[in-house]
Amino acid sequence: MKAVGARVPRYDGVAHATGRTEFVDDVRIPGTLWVKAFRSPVHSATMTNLDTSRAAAMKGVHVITWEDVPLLEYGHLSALGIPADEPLLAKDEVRYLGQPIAIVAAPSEEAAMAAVAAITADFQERPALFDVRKAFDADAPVIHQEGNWYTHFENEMDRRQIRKGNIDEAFDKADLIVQGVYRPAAIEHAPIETQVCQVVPEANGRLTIYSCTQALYFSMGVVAAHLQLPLNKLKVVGGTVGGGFGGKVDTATETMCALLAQKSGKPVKWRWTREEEFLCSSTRAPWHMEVADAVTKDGWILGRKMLTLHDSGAYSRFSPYGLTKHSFHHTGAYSIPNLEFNGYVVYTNRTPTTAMRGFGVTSVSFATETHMSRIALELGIDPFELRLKNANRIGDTSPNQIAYTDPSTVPTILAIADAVGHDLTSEYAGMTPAQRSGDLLPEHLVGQLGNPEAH
Amino acid sequence: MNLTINGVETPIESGPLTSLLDVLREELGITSPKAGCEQGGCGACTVLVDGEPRRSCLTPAASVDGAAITTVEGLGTPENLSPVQQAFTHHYAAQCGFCTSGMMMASQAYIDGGGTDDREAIQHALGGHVCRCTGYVKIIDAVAAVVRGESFDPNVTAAGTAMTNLGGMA
Amino acid sequence: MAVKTGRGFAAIEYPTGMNQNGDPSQAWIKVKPDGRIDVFAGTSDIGNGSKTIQSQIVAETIGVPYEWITYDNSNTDSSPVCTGTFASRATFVAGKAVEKAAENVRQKILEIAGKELEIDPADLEIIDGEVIAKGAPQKKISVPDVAAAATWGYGELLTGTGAQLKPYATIVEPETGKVDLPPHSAISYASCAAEVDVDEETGVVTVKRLWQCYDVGKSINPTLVEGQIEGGAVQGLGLGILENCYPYYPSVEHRGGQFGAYLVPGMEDLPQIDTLIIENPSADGPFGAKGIGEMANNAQPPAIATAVFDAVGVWVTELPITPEKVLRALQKKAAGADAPKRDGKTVIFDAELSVNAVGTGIAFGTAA
Amino acid sequence: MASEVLMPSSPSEAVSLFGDGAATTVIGGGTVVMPEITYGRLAPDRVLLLTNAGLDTVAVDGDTITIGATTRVDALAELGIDGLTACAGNVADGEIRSQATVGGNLCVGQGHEAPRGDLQGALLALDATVRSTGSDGERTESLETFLPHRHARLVLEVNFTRPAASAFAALEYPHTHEYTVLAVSGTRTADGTIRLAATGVAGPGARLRSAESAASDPEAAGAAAVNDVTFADDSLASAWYREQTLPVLVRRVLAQLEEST
Repeated sequence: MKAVGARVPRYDGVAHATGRTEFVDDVRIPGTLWVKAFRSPVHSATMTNLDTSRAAAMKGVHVITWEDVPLLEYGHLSALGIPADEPLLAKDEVRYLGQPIAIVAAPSEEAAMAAVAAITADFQERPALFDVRKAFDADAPVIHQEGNWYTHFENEMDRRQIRKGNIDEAFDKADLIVQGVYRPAAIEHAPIETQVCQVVPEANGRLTIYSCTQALYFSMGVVAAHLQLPLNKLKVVGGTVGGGFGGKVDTATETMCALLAQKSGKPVKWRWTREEEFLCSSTRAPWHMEVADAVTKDGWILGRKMLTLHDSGAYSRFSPYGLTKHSFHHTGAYSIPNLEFNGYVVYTNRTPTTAMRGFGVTSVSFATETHMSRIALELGIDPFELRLKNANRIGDTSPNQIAYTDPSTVPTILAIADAVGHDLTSEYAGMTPAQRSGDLLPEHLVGQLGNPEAH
Repeated sequence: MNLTINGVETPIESGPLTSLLDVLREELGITSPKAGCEQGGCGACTVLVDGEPRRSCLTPAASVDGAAITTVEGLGTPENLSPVQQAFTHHYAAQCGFCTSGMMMASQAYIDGGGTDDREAIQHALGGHVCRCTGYVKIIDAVAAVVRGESFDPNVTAAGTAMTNLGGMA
Repeated sequence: MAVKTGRGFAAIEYPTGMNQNGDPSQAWIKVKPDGRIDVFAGTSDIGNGSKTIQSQIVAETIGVPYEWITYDNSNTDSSPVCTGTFASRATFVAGKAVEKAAENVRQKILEIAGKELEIDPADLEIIDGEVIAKGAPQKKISVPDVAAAATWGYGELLTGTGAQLKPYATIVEPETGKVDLPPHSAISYASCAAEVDVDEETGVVTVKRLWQCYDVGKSINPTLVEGQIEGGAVQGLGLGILENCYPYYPSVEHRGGQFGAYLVPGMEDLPQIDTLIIENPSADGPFGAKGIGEMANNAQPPAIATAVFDAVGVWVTELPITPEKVLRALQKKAAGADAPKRDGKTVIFDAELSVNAVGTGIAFGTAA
Repeated sequence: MASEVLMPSSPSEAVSLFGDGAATTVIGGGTVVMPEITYGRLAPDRVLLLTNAGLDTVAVDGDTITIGATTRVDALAELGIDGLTACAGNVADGEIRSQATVGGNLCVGQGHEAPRGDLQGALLALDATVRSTGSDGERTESLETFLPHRHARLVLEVNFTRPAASAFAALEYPHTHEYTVLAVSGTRTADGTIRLAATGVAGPGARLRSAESAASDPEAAGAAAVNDVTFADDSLASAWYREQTLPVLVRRVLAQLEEST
């Protein structure tokens, strides 16, 4: 029997259907302490007089604050040149509502809640910034010392740029320029399993970390960095996750639980409530995208200008990566030879945003495809045919000037046209993604052609 | 307090306001019902109380004293899957598996209550259960298959929906 | 009640594997003395089915039944590096690592089998758990017998490792975004049409139907492919008309902390979904597969937004397309205030949303 | 955890244990109170758990209907009153409806993210009376006068007369747990009197008296309705949106009542 291509039984199907799949919350370790967080009650403030002494004096309660973290700030994507900007636990500034400040472990959930309630701090609130469009204003509240947007792209540029062809010429030559604004919302990952972690201090000095992470090694690296431990001191147990969608790449609980396990010498467990998951966990970013396309009457897209503001929330996390990916795909499934893209990772006093299914591209697909529909209407051209005409083909080049080798834009469009019974003229109905020639290779697309065999 | 859990009479030591979910998971170690929200909003904790589907997170233990509770552990075993379990396996109705226990218990109640294989009726009956992975299609397929009495061996192959494979058109 | 129907269409592309690559996955495989296969990989199964897919890849590559595979991704002591389950990389990148490890195991099995059969391993193949001489099928030895021979006779461990890493594509021109290598390993493509009903009196949008076509490269497990596409479609529906952490964005007021207030799509919101797939194989993925998970919620929102326009003639470009936004747009249209601004050859939609209209520190394009 | 959990086994015992209601938390089905306890927002000292209190009787005497406080929401459908059936059917999902009680739904406080008290509108439109107990003993009053002090009282039963016609319209706003974003209930009595009420507005459910006066003209009634209530923003909808759509729902209810003539 062939295994590939077959509808084999799901490897974990019977375990799921009998309720026997062991998720992190199902791991049972006697003597485990419950963990709860003291979080910022405000969006933006200077914090003083953090006092955990009353909580720490409670029976069986252990507390950690920023002072307990060997390496307070660790850049999760330092390998990609993205520096650290977020403390594991807030030290003197809080930049979003719900930011963790102190974490407690106690013999019961009720005791942990009581311990959190006994922690106090003073918050000198500042005006908060929520609208990315105002982040650049001279009088905008300033979120980070370096400003309100990320400044560490290559060569310390403060934005991600794409430039291709001659954008001014394209806009000059255009018959029509169509401009629009697109703003998809922040959304929750909303896995049914909330963030959950158990950490057990082992007799040999290792920490066993039961984690719902989507990335065992990534999370292990993050914990090891914060705790300044070699990897052989940690064992991350997981691989079975109750839904992730990108939100469980964040290492939201593991490091703090590891510190509490070290400090208390006892197993600890932190299961976020649904409210924490909804109100404090990272979200998909809200994006602000402005698109202007230079088009011809007969439906060619000569050039695109785009401005993207990626609402990163209070810290960078994976946003610079997401914006870069976004910029690489801002032409969508089409060949647009002249480009001017400027994108900023903008800080606001929101919950930090993170990866979610389609990271960086979900937003740009919404913007540019809705925009394509508008262009088709403005020009009075069939929306399928407009797309087929501009669809990327073998040998066309991406915004980064890399040749496409096997684009399937044309066949997927044709398949849907057929499925919905949308009639196409014969010129389009028989189209393939073959290299451009003839009518499909107008002058403005000649210069962008690349060699599909190059890589 | 006492509960008859999957046919076994069991004394309960938890307090009267402890949720049935915590009684099952924390006191008794029955971990198929999941704490997905503890607000009654997701359905991952649903169990049968005297045959009726109930959000165990919303149910004070004292309010079900003496009742018969059925969890997934009471449906079948890996060696002897119940029809609902077979169908969920066969149809890949579980992806991550976290909503699955609650979803199956609600499905069992729907089927026991004489539910039909009508898609909208199934959607309505299970409408309060959140699944973030599957898009619900295969869950509905699984429930409908049980209603229709379809038999299959989930250890051999999985079901599919009406997906058209156009092959390598490019 | 005035309910109008409309259709919209969108076509998208999506890169498989991490953008710019540089994301390793590794696997190792050992064979038990009875020929059963243990796979160790670090890929978390988040419901996507990577335990299943990777087991299928190993079974197919070695040539043994799927049921012979055990798959262990349970911890970092036994499993080698996997960058993680995201970026549609669990099949495409991590699956390639297990394929490579399995190929190495297959070679080991052939080596021992060659000694047992006294045939050059190059002339042997493994079919359904048996090592068979090409062209002489009567000459064969079962994989269990090979494993036993390796263990008890030759003192060898049948094992293999595999690693997949595409080099990081460096941006060599930060001013232009030019890269030195392809920043993607494969691109998947999809198209989607949506049909919606819009209640003109309340603004409520109902997605009735979605037609979707995906190029998946190779469908290693069609049921899992369907699951990704169906699940993605419903998340795309959520993006399109329901979900918002901040219902009054950019305000942060009234963020919902429960399923009753944060609107995840429910079972009753499910439209009819028609799915088509194309298998245009990728050069780098296992058996030609591309990633399918991530892109599965990208095509619906623009198709839905366009369908809403088709139904009632208003563009809502702030997601989600809530009843309130539709109603406001309809009122604006009724007041004749919805037309885009026209300035020479420029048509400006959504001018009121632009940074030009709201902020002063940065400007966009021709409306500056 | 509560130090004292009382489980009365009869209505009279419930009345006596409730007393003046001071510092007593009442649990009917648990759907409202249990999350508050789980989340640590409520740590009641004294709990009255009504499971066995015998308050779940439904008595139909001709056109007069009396339902006990712990009658389950889904049981309302069995009364065959179209508007009430539709309203009850709009509450959450089937599992919640089979656990949540009528009394709990009437007494629930203001939701901070979404409206609560879905049934209040339908029962206001039915001109229901409430028999309750509390600091000044038992009394029977209209639901409308009961609602403002609902938190301090224990509902014993709700009484209303079967209308000649009834109707319900809600915003069909799709989501998972189905709080009623905004809904209008209406009834017509045998003598032709129209009653209208809304839930999902600011505060508890409210009669739409201006709309009732204009009921013969649905457009005017819809327009008038917004004067009878105030609106609030929450996670599900803005005050503006509710104000825009209340007239639509009033018109739809009146149209349904007209159809059932």
